[in-house]
Amino acid sequence: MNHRRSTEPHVTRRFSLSRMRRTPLSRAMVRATTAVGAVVGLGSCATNAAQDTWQPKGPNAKMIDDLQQPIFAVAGIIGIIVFAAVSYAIWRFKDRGQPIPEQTHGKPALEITLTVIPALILAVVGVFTFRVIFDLAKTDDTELVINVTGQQWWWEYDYPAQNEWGITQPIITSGQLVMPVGTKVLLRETSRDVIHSYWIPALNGKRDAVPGRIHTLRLEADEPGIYAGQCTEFCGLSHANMRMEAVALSKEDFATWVANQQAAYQSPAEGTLAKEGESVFLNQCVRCHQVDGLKRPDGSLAIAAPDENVWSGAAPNLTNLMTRNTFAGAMFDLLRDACRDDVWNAESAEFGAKYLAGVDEACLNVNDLRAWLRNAPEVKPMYANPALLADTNGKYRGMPNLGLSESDIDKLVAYLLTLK
Amino acid sequence: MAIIERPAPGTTLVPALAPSAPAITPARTFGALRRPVATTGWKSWLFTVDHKKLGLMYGATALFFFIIGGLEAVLIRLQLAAPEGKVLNADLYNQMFTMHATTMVFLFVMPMAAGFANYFLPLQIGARDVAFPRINAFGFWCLLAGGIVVNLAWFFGGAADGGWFMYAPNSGPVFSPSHGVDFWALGLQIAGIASLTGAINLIVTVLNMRAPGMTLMKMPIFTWMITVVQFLLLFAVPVITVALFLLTFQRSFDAKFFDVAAGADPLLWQHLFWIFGHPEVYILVLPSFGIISEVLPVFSRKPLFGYPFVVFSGAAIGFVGWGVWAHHMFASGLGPVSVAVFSLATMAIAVPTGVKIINWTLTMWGGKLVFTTAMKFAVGLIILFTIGGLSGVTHSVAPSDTQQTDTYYIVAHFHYVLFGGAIFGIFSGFYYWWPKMFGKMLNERLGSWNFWLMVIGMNLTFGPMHILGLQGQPRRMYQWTEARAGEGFFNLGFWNLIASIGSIILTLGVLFFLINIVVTARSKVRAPLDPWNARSLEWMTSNPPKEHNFDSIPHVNHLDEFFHRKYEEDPTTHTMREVATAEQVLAELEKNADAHIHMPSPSYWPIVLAAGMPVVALGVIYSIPVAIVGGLIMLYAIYGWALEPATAPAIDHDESSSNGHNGHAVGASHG
Amino acid sequence: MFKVGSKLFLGTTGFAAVNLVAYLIFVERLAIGGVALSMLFAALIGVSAAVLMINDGDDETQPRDTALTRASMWPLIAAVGLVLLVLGLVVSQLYFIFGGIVLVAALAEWMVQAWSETASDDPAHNEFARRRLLHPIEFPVIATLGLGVVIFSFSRIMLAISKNAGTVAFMVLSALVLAVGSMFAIRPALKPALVSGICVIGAVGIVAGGIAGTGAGLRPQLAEAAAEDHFSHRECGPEKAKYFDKKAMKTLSLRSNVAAVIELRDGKLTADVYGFTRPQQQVSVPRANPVTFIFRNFDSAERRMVAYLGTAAAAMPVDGEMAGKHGDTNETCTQLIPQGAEQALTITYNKPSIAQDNDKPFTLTVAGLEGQAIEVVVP
Amino acid sequence: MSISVSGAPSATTAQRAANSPVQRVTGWLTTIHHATIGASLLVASALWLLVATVIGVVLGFDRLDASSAVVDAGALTQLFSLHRFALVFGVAAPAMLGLVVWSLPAQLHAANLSLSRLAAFGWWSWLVGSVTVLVSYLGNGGPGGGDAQYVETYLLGLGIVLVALALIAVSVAATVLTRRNGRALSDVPVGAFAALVTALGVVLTLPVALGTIIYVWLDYVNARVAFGGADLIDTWLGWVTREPHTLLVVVPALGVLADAVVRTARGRQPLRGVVLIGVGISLSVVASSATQQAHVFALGDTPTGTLQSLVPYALFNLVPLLAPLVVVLLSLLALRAGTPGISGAFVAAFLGVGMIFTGLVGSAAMHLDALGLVGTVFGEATLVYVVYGAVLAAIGGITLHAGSVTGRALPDGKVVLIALLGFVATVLASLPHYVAGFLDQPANVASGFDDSGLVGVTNVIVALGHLLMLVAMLGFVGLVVTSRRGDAVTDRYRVEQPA
Repeated sequence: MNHRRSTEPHVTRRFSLSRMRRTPLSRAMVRATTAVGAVVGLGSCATNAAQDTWQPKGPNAKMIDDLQQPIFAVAGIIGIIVFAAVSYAIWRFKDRGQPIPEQTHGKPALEITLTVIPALILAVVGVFTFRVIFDLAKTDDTELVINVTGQQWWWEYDYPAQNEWGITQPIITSGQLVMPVGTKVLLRETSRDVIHSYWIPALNGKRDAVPGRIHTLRLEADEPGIYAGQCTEFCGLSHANMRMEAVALSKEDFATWVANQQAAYQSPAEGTLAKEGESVFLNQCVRCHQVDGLKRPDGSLAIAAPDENVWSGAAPNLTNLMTRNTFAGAMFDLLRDACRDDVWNAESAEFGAKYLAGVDEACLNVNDLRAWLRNAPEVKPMYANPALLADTNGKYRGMPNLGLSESDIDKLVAYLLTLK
Repeated sequence: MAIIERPAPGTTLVPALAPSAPAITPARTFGALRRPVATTGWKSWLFTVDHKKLGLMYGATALFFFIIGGLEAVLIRLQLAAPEGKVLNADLYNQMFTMHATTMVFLFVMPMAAGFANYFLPLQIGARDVAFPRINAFGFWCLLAGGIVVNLAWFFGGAADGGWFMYAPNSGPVFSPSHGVDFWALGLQIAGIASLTGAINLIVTVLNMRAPGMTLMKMPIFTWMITVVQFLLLFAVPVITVALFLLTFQRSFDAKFFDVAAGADPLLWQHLFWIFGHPEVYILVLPSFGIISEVLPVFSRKPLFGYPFVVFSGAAIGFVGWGVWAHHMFASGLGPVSVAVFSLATMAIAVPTGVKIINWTLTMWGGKLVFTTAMKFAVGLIILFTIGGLSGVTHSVAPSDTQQTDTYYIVAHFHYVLFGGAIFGIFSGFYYWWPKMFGKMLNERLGSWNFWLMVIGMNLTFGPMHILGLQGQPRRMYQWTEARAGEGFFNLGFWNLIASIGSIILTLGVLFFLINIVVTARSKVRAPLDPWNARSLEWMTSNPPKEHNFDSIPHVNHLDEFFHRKYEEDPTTHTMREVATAEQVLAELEKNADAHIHMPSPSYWPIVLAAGMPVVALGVIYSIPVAIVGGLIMLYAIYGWALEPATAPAIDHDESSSNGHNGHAVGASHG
Repeated sequence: MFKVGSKLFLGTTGFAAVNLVAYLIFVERLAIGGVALSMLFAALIGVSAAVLMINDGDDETQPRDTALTRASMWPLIAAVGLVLLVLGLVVSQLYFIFGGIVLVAALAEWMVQAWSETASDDPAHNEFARRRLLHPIEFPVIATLGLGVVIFSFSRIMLAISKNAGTVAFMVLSALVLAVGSMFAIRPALKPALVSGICVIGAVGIVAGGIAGTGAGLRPQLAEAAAEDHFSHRECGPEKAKYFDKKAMKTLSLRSNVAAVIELRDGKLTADVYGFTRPQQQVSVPRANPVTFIFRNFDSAERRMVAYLGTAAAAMPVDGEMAGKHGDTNETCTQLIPQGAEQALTITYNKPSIAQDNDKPFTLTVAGLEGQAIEVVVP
Repeated sequence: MSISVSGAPSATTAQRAANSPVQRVTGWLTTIHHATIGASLLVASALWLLVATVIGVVLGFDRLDASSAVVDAGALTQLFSLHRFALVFGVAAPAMLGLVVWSLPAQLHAANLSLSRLAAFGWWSWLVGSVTVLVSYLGNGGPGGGDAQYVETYLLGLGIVLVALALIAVSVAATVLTRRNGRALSDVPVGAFAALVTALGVVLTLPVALGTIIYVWLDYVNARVAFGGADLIDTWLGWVTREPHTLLVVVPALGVLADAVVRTARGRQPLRGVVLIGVGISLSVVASSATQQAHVFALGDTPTGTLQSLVPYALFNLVPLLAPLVVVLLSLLALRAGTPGISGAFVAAFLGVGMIFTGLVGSAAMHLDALGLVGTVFGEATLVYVVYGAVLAAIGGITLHAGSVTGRALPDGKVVLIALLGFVATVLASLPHYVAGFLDQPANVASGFDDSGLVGVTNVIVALGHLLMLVAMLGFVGLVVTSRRGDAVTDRYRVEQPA
């Protein structure tokens, strides 16, 4: 379930009646009871949290996992030994009226032995750690390069032209990183404002995206599917809402996705609501949001100028928005819950097709999308408050409240649905 | 009071009642204000330079901030008990976790350790005061001023919201437009003065003012650990001060130290911060190690096992602690070589830490264990710190750390280290030393409640966080969403709820401690002179100690001198035989009491000087003229201070000087 | 009552009154002279009254003259301060401020000295009081000034000598400091005079070196760079690259945010982009974020890299102003660098590539090399 | 009563005795001893006299031929102005105040000046200030000068000089008022009384000049409209270098004469109170300063008009004349009453005061409209009279007090010779210009007048007169130096002060 702060109760009721009946707290209580019941089924990990770090789905994460499992085991064993020793001492040497013991000050031989043993254990651990550190840092066998730019509070991905993947023009997208399976993908991370951290637990550890620097992170997924992740370097107000998803597609599906991303822009048919939405978009949204190929009524290309309106100089590129499953920095799903679960839980063989189907009107999470268009800062904490713009020369940070009328929102939603 | 005139030797003395001080009238003054003379009432606290009073004030201040920080923690847990928490908004939540950490680290654990150190370090080494008593007072007031400045931001548009690590550039004025970060940076700079002056003061005290016969290797282990901490502070605080200074300049004067567009590298801040920040961890935890290294032998009736190993492992932690800061930055993109080096260094530091745990366990081994509350907390520390230490080892492995860092696993780890380690040690110290400080024993029954509720609450709060972290819940999120909570046993919802419930139990535990304080304070029962059958010098004086600590400075022959004055080993059976009671030992000391004792005099200047600093801070934030006013206050205080001799001349003590003793200082400290 | 002093003043006062009346009657009524004379009259009344009041000339009230004032350098320093202050009005504010500080400081010292000498009958105590009051200020200020001079002199030396000589000088100096410090440590009983003597010699040496260094001027490279104003901005002029610091590129910070290394080798221009194993002809960079390119010249001729930034407002060099108005071509470039040298260029592209209305992509080219270009793609 | 320092030997005494050259220099730099400060002022004024005489010679020779100019015409204006500045603020004022500072404590039997550090401050300020003025002249910054920066420097340097002199005067006044060791003001030596009068006069008038300078400077820096820029500086500030105001500066000369005559005559001063009043009359000049105007007497059309012109003229020009007149006359009376011997101090002081008187008379005459002397070299001559007279008096004063201050008296015979030489020099340097004034030789120019006949001769004589003054000064300096080298000479002036 996702963040819901709709101002319209009837909409809420229509879409998530069953969930809203229970408060989050009571729901958690129910869950707690089921969880206690599930202690028996400890082994079944399929229902663990989306960002479980112990379920590697790619070779990099597996490397880490293979390293850390024995270490956890060793640590556990040492812990048990210590507990046992302390417990024994507590039980055995409790004051039962025995005389005051001899005032011995220690046994150096024992001390040294007990110092050397942990040192040896750690030395062994160190050797393996060393190897994995350098293995993870390898970049010379990269197959696909993607530039990742962090910004408060979303991620921008751009794919440099790489003919072997059919990428002849640069592709720019946000929210969801789409990558082929079984491919060594190298992310070149940087940031436009503060430090963020890119983390898809199932695929690799995290790596900070630092402004002014380019850091690399290698991802490789074994199976098609969606892998959840989250920004893990505290980055301000909506740090909690800065999520991301890595979408692994089979190589064929990836080719399809690439082709679709590079397809020419299709303007909505004249007279439709969507066409009116396009003009609303041209009036309002295009100030910051680029839709590649979108033309103004006079035939000129509409070029967004976020650098003139947004402090960090960029806003998400909305070309083919409906091929993504999330919006607003992956804070919200574009898919309604049912459709979303359908995609997320799909078998790996079917996943590609389901993902590439994109978002249609029936599946659109219109509730959150409309709330977002109505007043973005209200549903996502941002510094879009004009009172706080003094330090940014009046430029916005995050999406401001556009003051759109309900009919404009209708039109925009209709238009956005055509972007796929 | 500066000179204590004692009756001639041979007169019997009631231990608890020091002779009441004669009225003092300063005959002349060099400064602008005459010396304060009050020996009772609030003035005697405000202007005191007595290390014991200052220690108590440190403690009281720290406890106050502990409650504040604890309430902040409870609010955080309430917010996170359920998904989409609505208790706090994002902005307030960010302030809350920033201030929780800041308060707990800088305003609770550090001052509390400083409090214990202030009170007991001179007692443990047989000194009458610290080396620089007025600087000591100044340090305390700086800490208080700093704490107030940091928290003042709550009332001036919001507290700091960048996390206690305050990473650049997120701490810049653009990303944190309120003045919270300004207050934070300036407040911590002021509080840092306390640490720095305290460090110098205690180091000099330890090096110069030990009782005759007390070699370094006969020094109580608590004093040893505090000494190591002071060296850490001495080198670490300047680093953070520089960083904070840069931050203040960045924010208040448009400097470009962390401005990426101007060519700066934001990692500079991280390096500066963690070069301070990692030794800081040991600064927080080593005093508690010292405390339980005192408590365990006392209640095991056995000396500390491998005293030299504990000392040197403490020192080793102090040294190696400087070479591991970058393990906080494994995900920052340092490059594999740096990561590998720091990974190994971090593993290396586990060895001396392990040595300590082994030695504590072996101290208990073969002993005669008495489970008072203090002992329970000490044993609790061994167990809980071991858990924290082992989880620490798991992320010394850098690749593993890249999965765990900035998740709740880390939160769990360092709370086991800092709550299970530092705070349990502090509580152990409370129960152990309360009779010494106040002459009354804390209630053991309530203490038991306190301990068990805290152990359970602590494990319920922070234990689940291991799971949360490994399930991928990042830190510093004002909300978590059900969409990624998962189902099954390891779902985030359940464990978040457990952690929140645990925090309530933990709060209850602390509440029992506060109740215990009140109950004890109202009780009329006075503590015996040596309630625990203790071993070190601080117990070789009255409860609470007299103003001048010792009637005569003891000569030290053993580690655990006090114990060895009470017990002797039967050479044939190798069993210990009591040869003297504590009262007898004390009476022996009093027989040879020093006649004239010169104690440092109270002074206005430390508090006036410290009071100028928040004014400067406010001025830097709001208006430079105000800063100038603050500067003038400080200048005035510096003058007053410089012009005032540390110890009032004998002529200031009219009563005593009239009876013919014109002040020959005996074994006293001046500073 | 009326002694000579008071008579004198009373007489003068009367005379001033006469003067005033006469002036008003005979000369003019409202001129400045009248005002001045009235003021004089009033002042003299005051002085006369004062003289009468203090009973001037009464034998018994006169104290015998015993107080001896001690020598003082503050009058001289105050005089110097006064002149500097006044000259500052004419020459520059710096002198004015400096003179003011000197004057105020000298007057303050003077006052304290005067006060302390009358504080009690005991000169030793007075001197003690003065020191307690002033040493907390004097010592830090003097030390700061002294250190400032030494540091400034040292910086002049380091700027004047060549880099290698600078390294050597630094090593020698630190070795000396170490040696002297060790000597003091080994022999703590050294005479204070010897210690201070060594320190003074060291300080004087450095200051002398600083003066010499100032006289010698900046080392040639720095002087050249300063003359061409390369400390403030970079232009595409015909400057030389001699002074360019070839090692600067090797710093971590600059290396880490390099979008691509552009290499010119055998007449071919290629981009080495981190992550790509093969050399690229196209570099994709994020919009609205400063990116750095390093240009390496392996060509035997001196070359410069030119970045075409499209029509105005599309991009701008990080440290430069936008040149020209909309539609104008916008370019920036590195300096001419010789074979084997390298140089960095930091650019922020604010508009995407598609915003180029003339279909000419952003490029990186090398001046004088036809047909070779690296395309910069801003998605 | 012998002169002795009461109390313990002061630190300054110890410093003065120090042998090491470095100690001597630092001792001098930090000195607050009246003798050292006074001597410094005297030596500096001697140096300025050197400058003044040299300029006088140059100007005199330049005026030989009115059709050609040795000195550049632009520089000539500056040179005239510098000459006046040198005479008044370089020579007369520091010499007189220096003499006072040097000898006053000895006269009062005091150990040192009161506010001695203030006096030291004044001396150093005067030194650097006068050097600043000199530099500004060299940079074409005097009145009428063209270099804006140097003009400002000139104004501000002059301001410093005025402040410095006022500070010394404050110290002097305070000394006389507070360090009489129990004596009434009427009982102090006339020299001390004259010092008080001078000091008060300086303190009262120089602030007026300082205020004017500040006004002129502000105007010069900002607009140059109200005060007319560099060209009119002299108009606004000239009064401080003109009689009768200069009388204020040289009043100590009267004191020297009065004291010297008593010692020479080895008797008492008859009508001592009248002498004191006579000296006090000089203060009337203060009024003329305050009005900052020259008061010319012209016959009016009506008696009232005539009276309106006469009264201020009499007040500002004739009354001040009384001061030297009374002192000279009473000194003659004292000589008659006592048993005079030959005395260098008396001769020099008498001649000096005479010269001053002559200058003042000339000044009074110049302000008679009927004579038409305003704007001629007559005015220059009056100043030379007064200043050289002051120099002569200073020689007398040094001779008079040398024994008590330094313990080494000067040989009387040689001083008399030098005084006579100085007298001749003074007369030569000024009297011809009185004559030339009647012949309408214009002041402050070296060309454009009829240089034939007597006028040409006067200029030559004037030049020679200045040269002679230089010789006299050098002679006296030599005398002082040799006397210091030789054995101690008993102070024959050391006599009981009149009670």
